[in-house]
Amino acid sequence: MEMNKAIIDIKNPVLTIKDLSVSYEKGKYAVKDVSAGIKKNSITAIMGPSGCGKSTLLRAINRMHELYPSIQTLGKIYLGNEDISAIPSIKLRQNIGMVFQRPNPFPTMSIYDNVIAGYKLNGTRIKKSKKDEIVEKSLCDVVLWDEVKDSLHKRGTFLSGGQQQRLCVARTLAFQPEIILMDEPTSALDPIATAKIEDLLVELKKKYTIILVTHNMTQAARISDLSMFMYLGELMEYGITKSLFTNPVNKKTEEYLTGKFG
Amino acid sequence: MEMNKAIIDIKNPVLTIKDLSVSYEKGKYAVKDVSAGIKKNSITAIMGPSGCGKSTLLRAINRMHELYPSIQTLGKIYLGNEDISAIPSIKLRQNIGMVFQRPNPFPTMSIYDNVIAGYKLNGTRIKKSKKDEIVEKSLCDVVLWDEVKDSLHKRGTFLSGGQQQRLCVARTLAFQPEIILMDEPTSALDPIATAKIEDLLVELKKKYTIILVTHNMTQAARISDLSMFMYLGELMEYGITKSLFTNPVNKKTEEYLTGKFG
Amino acid sequence: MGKIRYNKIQTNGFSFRLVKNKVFFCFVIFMSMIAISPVVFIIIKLIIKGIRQINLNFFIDVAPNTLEAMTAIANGEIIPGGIANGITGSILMVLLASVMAIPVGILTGIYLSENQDKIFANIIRNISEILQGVPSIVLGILSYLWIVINITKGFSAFAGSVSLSIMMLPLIIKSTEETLKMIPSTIKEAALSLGVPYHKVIFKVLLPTGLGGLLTGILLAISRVLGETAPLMITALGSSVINFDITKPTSAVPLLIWEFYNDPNLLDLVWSSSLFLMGFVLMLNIIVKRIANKWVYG
Amino acid sequence: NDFSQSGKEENKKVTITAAGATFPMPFYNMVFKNYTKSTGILLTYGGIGSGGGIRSLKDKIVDFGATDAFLSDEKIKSMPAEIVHIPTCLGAVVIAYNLPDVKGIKLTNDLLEGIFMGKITKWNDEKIKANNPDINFPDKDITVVHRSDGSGTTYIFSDFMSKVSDVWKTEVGKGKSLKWPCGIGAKGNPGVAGTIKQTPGTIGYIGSEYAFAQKIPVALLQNIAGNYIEPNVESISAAAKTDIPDDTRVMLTNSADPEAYPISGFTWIILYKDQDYDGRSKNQAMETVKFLDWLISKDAQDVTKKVHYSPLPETTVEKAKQILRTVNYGGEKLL
Amino acid sequence: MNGEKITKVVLFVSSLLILFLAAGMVYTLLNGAIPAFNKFGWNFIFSSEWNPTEGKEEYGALSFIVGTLLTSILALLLCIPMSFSASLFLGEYYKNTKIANILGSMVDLLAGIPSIVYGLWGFYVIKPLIVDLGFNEQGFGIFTSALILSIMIIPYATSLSSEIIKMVPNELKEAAYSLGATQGEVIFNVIIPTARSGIVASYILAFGRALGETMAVTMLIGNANIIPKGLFDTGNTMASVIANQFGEAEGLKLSSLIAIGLLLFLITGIVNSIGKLIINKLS
Ligand SMILES: Nc1ncnc2c1ncn2[C@@H]1O[C@H](COP(=O)(O)OP(=O)(O)OP(=O)(O)O)[C@@H](O)[C@H]1O
Ligand SMILES: Nc1ncnc2c1ncn2[C@@H]1O[C@H](COP(=O)(O)OP(=O)(O)OP(=O)(O)O)[C@@H](O)[C@H]1O
Ligand SMILES: [Mg+2]
Ligand SMILES: [Mg+2]
Repeated sequence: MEMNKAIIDIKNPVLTIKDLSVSYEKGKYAVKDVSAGIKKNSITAIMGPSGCGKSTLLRAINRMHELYPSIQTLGKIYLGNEDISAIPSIKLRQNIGMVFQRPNPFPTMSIYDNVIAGYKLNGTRIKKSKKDEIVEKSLCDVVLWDEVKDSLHKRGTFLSGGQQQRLCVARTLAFQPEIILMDEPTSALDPIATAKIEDLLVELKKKYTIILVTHNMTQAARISDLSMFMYLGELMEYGITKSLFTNPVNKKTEEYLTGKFG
Repeated sequence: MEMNKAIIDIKNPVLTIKDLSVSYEKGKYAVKDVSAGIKKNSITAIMGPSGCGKSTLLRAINRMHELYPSIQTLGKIYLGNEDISAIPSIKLRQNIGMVFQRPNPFPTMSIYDNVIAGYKLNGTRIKKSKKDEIVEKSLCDVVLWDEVKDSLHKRGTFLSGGQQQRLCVARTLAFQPEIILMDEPTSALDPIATAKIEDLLVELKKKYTIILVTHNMTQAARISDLSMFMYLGELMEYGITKSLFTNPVNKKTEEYLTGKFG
Repeated sequence: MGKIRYNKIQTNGFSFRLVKNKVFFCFVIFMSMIAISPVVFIIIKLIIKGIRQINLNFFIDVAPNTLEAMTAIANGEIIPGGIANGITGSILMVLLASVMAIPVGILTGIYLSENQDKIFANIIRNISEILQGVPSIVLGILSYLWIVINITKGFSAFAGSVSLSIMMLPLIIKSTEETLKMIPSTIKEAALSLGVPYHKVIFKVLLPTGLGGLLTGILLAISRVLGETAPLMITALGSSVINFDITKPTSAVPLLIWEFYNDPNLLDLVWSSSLFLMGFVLMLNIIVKRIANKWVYG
Repeated sequence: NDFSQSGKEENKKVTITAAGATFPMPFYNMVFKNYTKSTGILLTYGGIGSGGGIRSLKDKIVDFGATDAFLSDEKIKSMPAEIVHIPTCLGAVVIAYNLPDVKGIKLTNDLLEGIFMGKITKWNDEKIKANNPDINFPDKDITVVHRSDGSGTTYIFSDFMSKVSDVWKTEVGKGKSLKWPCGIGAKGNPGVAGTIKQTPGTIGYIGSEYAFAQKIPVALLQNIAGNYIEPNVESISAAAKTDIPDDTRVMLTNSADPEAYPISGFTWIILYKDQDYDGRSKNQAMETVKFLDWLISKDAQDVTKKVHYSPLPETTVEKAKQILRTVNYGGEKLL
Repeated sequence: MNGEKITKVVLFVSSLLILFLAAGMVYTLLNGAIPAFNKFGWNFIFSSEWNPTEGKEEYGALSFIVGTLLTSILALLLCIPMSFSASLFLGEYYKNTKIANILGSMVDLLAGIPSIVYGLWGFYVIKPLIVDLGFNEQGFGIFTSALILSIMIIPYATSLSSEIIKMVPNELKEAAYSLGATQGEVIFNVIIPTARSGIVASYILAFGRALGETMAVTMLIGNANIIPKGLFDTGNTMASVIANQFGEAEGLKLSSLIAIGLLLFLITGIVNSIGKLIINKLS
């Protein structure tokens, strides 16, 4: 089945994916030959039916698959001009932050420690004043500062789901990464918390580049600049969000957007 | 909130439920004041959103709740004219068979033994020829005989899900009960197996009375004669399936049938 | 086309972190190997030292006395005799212990699984867990005070098996309860809905369904007590002849090992009987694993 | 083999259970086995120490006990019923040691005291070297090995030590188990022997057979006459060349005989005089006494030398027979 | 109906039996220990004088209590690096792989080796090693027995803590990795803090095992009834003194040994209960 794929070309991409394939089991590809560039300071949404490989693609970008020896990855990804496989993974992951589907603050750490977890984890020594500064700045960035500033030394797990998720974003921001990967960051949240995160993302893209996996089409339409549509592991269509939603080129994309499946 | 309940009156019911209430925890009723008659040789479907008390109602009929001392049951149920609480539970349960959501043949028994499990487990002595007869008849009734007649002494758990479920029905039929209770008997099965069970039910109602809990509205519409709609433990509407589906009296019923919730 | 903007603060010193990571990994591998190396060393040692003695006589002769061993050593022969009195004694006592522990253990296990939340059941469960931690030598004392002094009026196989059976009890209770808890309640309800009385459901449906699990628990308990020495020293005492009278002193393989260990003339036998005992216990463990993989429900 | 033989005997029902001293165990093991072979009567013997033998008899859980230390009058009174002592052989407690390539160490009583009190801690101590000028001692710690359980062997040894050392007598004393000033404990004579054999630098006291059987070197001890004596059948027998009381309860340590090995002694079997207790059958009592009668007969006594014990002197055998004849079953004679 | 009742009664009675058994155990031990406690009072626990010489009899358990705690604590300390590594091997580095399966089986095998075989191996292999390494002259003592004990309790500590390490959710680990942590950093900052109480519980239970271990210790500790002056000194443990002296004890000594048994029973009971309490809180 050959389909007419429509893939936009991004100039000066901050990230370039080149012929990427990922397989969990031999011979079965969860992501097949995906190539695309990611635009700086934009929100790129990845959509597609369940199991189409969205998460898999996203996780390839910060080499998360390397943790599981059985997963095979082919193709290349470039951060700027540099092949990410040439960058030490611990460095790469600080440059490409990640926020997960379910809020996952470290349960044994306080809110304060959660924010500077990145430094704590790798044993970087920084001054208390510098730490305070980072914590305040990151929490302000995610609009959580006012809510938690009096309970910085309580456990992060006592927060509400939406607050926890913002805390996780703050944790990622603390390193000032270039790119932030987000895998359905609002799917475990209620509508009000979701709206807050969406506002936050729009705010964040001024400084960061965001790649967002989402099941929620209206969310993608609302906040993303560019959208990808994946199907059975392949990238079917990639373009400016507005034109993709109003005038999809690929037939599968159209069916998906009109609710025929998914 | 008082709602207009519409409950049909059944003449000469084989089973009569009278002001039945069941609570798992003190003060919280999973089934509230349900009264209804069940028509002989018919399929009565019980529908309603998840957690509305369908299973609870069904299990009250063969006094399954008695196993758990913390469950409290109020009201009466009559089998014909007899109060079921006056019938020894062993006898009652042989008269009111039950088929469960997931096929559950006894894993240590052969197909043959599974069918006559009721006799075997009770220690009832019957002649080998009589046993053979019961096994063949029951398996024929559930249209399984041709598929398994050459492997009667293999384990029942080697069968496919649909075959296992039919085996479980056969096990119930072996006693020739009056009433068969079924709690979502097809929800764990694929469409083909489901269709076979549905055909079977239609066939069985000639001899038995069937009460069927189902989540699947089209299934209820397809095979049931009478339908109940429950909501928050209460019986909202009970009537001829056709009229209930085309012209529901209760507002909640209508909302449910049109997919507004559930 | 922007150059990668590395962060200023944290990126230096990362190679040191990588080295640290590697070093810790190597430490883990190394210590893990150390942790399991005794198994290898012990087995090799037992085989090298003990295999020579293992022949038919080893299984059908009773333990030799010092003089016989001395004569054999002086003539450069292998030590005559075997551990038949120990093997028969071990079998006798373990069987007896099983006869006492298995029914009570299984019945109590059933009680616990049927009465999950009752206070009494909780008490019993806690007692059983405490029993599991009681040192075997203390059980030996108790069996001495109960059985040796009062019942058999002398060291006896029965006294030995009582101490072993108290060791087995909590293991069997626990495995029975766990096994039965794992059986889905729909199996139980299916039987009940056929009009089967409750006690028959337990014995004819639940127990057969959980048979694999029960068997695993029992075999594991047996393999635990087979190697017990301390409580037998002060209850069964030991015997130089084959004895099947449960009111009389009786030997056991670990008791013979203790005797052989104490008598350097019989040193060769200490290795072979240890090899035998360990081989037997390990075999039981392997069987248990097999059963656990194949039979246990779920 | 044993299996088939014992099955044929009609007497197989009777089992005689005994427990006690490990000191005479090599001798007992051997003669017991012989007796089982020829009569079919099962005999089991648990080497649990003399103390254990006495307690087992007191608890009435054995047919007879065995001890290397006779019971004091007071102890006899504390038993539930009257008991008798039957001597079975003579043995020696030897001082065994493990020093590679060193044989024939000569020890005086002073040296014994120094070593076992923990005052002499090195093998190349001047005092030891002075007494053994021909021997080249290594610079090694002395590790004393003693019994960790109660034992008649300990009793004989400490009885001797108390006779020859005042310091010992006041600070340690004599008994079946002691509060040891130094050293490590091992269970039973076999345990001590095994530990010595396996551990260079050790020294300890054990029943003679345990040393000879395992070729552990033993020290020559100086007796009252000043002679350095090697423990052997003759020197042990020599220790018994003295007046033996009718009830045979006597310690033979520190014998005045110039040829005698100083740490020698009887070992006894103890049993109730009236065998009708606790529902014992007469048959059981009869077989017990019959066996003991055989044990002091020439047949059995001849075996002693094979395992480095000495047979009872003729006169002692007579006395033992006398005692055995007093054993009865509710007044009925058994022999 | 009848069968039903009988079954209920039978099940209940057998559980009651367990209760009686436990009550009987406590009663018997208490009863047997009373003469010793009557005679020596608290001194029985706080005195290290163990003098069985007739006429001068005096019994205090302190040196055995100290010996027991010393060997068990030392064993625990020696065991921790090994079993901690093995549980990381099984629960993190090689989680669910074939090689972990093999290592896991070997660890289980350790639990299957009878105590007396450990003692034998310790006597003939470890003890000479200790002598050769010059730790002490004869090789017996606290350290030698603790070393063997530590090997014996590895499986108890390892199997439980590796299960608990396995249970640390992947999403937490991935969160840490995505912040640029190395595997070692993830282990120390995420896995260990999260699994901490479970790991602690598994060591407590292993410690409880070490307290009651008898034969291997008896064969290696030197059985000197004194408070050890150092790790390479000889000593004795509660279990071992019972094994050594119970056979011939009578009167006051017997009562004292039973009292030691009672103390051992109580100490292990408390230690195990604490361990189980933590585990039960986790689930
Ligand atoms: N750890 C894994 N092991 C094996 N197969 C996996 C694994 N994770 C995902 N897959 C398979 O890979 C394919 C793509 O999965 P992926 O999680 O990337 O889909 P997705 O688009 O994120 O779906 P969803 O919207 O449900 O999150 C699916 O077929 C899935 O079953
Ligand atoms: N064993 C139980 N203990 C406590 N509460 C229970 C139990 N079983 C059911 N409930 C509660 O009783 C109510 C009715 O449950 P029931 O299982 O009868 O619903 P249902 O209609 O069968 O739902 P579903 O369609 O999901 O099967 C629910 O609120 C449920 O949470
Ligand atoms: Mg996904
Ligand atoms: Mg339900």
